[in-house]
Amino acid sequence: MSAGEKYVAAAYGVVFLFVLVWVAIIAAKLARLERETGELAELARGRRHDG
Amino acid sequence: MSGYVGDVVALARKDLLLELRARDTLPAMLLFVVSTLVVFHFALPQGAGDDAAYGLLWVALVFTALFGLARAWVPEREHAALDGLVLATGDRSAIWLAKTVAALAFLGAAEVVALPAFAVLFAPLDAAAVLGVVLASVGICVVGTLASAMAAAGRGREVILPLLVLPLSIPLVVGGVGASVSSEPRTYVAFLCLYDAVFAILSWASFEYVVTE
Amino acid sequence: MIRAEEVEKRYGQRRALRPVSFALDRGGFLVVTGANGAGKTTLLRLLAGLAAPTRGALAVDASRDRLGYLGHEALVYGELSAVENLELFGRLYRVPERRERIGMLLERLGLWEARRERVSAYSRGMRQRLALCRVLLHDPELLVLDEPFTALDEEGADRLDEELRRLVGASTVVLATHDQDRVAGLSTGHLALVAS
Amino acid sequence: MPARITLPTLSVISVALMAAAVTMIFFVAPEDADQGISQKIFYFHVPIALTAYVLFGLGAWKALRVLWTRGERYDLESYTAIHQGTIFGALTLITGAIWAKASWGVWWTWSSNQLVLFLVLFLFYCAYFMLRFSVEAGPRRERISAVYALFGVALIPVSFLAIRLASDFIHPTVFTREGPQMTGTMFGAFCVAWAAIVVLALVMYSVELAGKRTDAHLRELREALGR
Repeated sequence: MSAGEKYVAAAYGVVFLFVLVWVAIIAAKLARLERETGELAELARGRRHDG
Repeated sequence: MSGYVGDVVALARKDLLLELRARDTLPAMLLFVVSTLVVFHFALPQGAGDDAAYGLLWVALVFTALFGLARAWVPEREHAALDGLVLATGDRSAIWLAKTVAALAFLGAAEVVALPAFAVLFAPLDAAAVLGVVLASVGICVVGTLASAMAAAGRGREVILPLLVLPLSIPLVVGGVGASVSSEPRTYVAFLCLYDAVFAILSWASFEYVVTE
Repeated sequence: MIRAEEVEKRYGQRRALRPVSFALDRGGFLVVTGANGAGKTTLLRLLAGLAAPTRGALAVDASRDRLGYLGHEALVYGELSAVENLELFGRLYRVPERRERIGMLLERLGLWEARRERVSAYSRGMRQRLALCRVLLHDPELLVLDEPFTALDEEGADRLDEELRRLVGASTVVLATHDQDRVAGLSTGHLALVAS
Repeated sequence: MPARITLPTLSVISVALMAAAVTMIFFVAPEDADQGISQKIFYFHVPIALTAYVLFGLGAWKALRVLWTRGERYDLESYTAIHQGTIFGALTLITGAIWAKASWGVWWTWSSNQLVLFLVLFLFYCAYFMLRFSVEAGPRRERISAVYALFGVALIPVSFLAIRLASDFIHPTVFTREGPQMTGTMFGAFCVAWAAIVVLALVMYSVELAGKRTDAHLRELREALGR
């Protein structure tokens, strides 16, 4: 690869990396949301059995 | 004198009276700007030239303004006087306008000392440079009082204010330095007028939202 | 005068006031009670227009310049004297014959002697009395008073009592307190808030 | 966001456009005669910058609606848009720095007005987050954030003008990046790339907004269920 090609690859790589990091953050958030909704569902289920 | 203008005058006079009583802003600003100029003498390498000195003058002015603006809403914080003003004024923008006038008066007083001191210690200032200082001072007080009110609403107000004001003051520094060093200062003066007009209208219209819910 | 339907206030996730409904006629005297944190202050700030409800409908039939609000703080300047504070607020409220009215109020609330002293030198009780002067200054038709008796000594409380009696019938009053006995003879309504 | 186009559709469009953009940039558009291969950075750098403006503008528009309607949901939308805008702003700075290195051999140059403007905006919008996190959640925060976002859109043209003026006395322009001397296919690649980035930004905006809304709903549910 020539120097110019390396820079082009770097530029596009950075964009790709940013999007990837963003996806990772969203994935972490989704995992948290899933856990929390799970807890709530558990709670609601418990309620139904009590009432 | 009645109505809106009367409110502004009464509120601004109150700020000046408070400063006259407590003297906790203006003397500090004066000392700060002079100390800064002295520090700059040692920060400038020999032969750096007048242009570098003009640049440093603007740094000194911006930080002095920040210094004063950080204290702008302190009297209102004690005993929650700002709530009292919000309840009492018909048009809340009068509160902002009065505070801007007061802040400008303090900054102006500091500059009355700073500019001659600069001219004596560093380099001469021409009319265009002084006009640039005046216009930029208006601009920084206009955005600064609003930003200071914003910062006062949150935690860590002292830390936040410079972060809010410095990016907003970059165009003012450009205009001011341009007016001081350029051989064609007219463009820069016009630009400063534009800045003042745009942000004065914006701040005037939006202040109410900053202090109410 | 006031109509509140399911008025609720939240700050982000924090609920400051549970949904509350009530109505108050002109000339009424509503006493608001509740434990600490039940939202008395929040409700009164809503009524004064210093905050807006998150949910529900709140209609207050009094223009802002005819509303007097007494908060926890005095809402005055510490480095001004009593007279200077009242002059400033009187001007903002466009009070006619300001000087006379300020003099009368200072006299009635026992601050005449100290009128030229800075508020920062006042005791808490004196500050509270000055705050009352500020509230009464523009002859409001709706008074919103948050714990007006706290910080007042016996004499101050008696004077406040006097002022309240003067107001009954003429103005509408909403008063938050944890000491209902003090205002037993005055109130026409009672609202008990429940902590969330 | 138009209600008829759902998020999955939008995502598919985004992927397709991105693939088309990359294909056009690297296989269809010819290499620039002067700058050679490094000119290819332009096809992403400039659309990302333009998209950042769009996002800041969107944030300000939503901010205006916060002030008009007191809508909590507009606050969330304004915040998300500005968050995205800041991410794209950071990307503009990084890709710009790489381009500067590739074509001029330095990582940063004050003579590139666009880069300097983005540095100013980046600082300004970072302060937005500092401000936002320092104020307690509630209508006061919504309004203060909204006013600050509105200051942002005023600052963009004013700063742009200021930086143009500053380049006259601070640095005489040494480097020039010639405007679009683009052939047909180059221009086509640029347009497709821009479309791809805008749609990508919209997808990211929607996903993030959906996440934030779900978060809020969840907390409400939890409170309703009594913890």
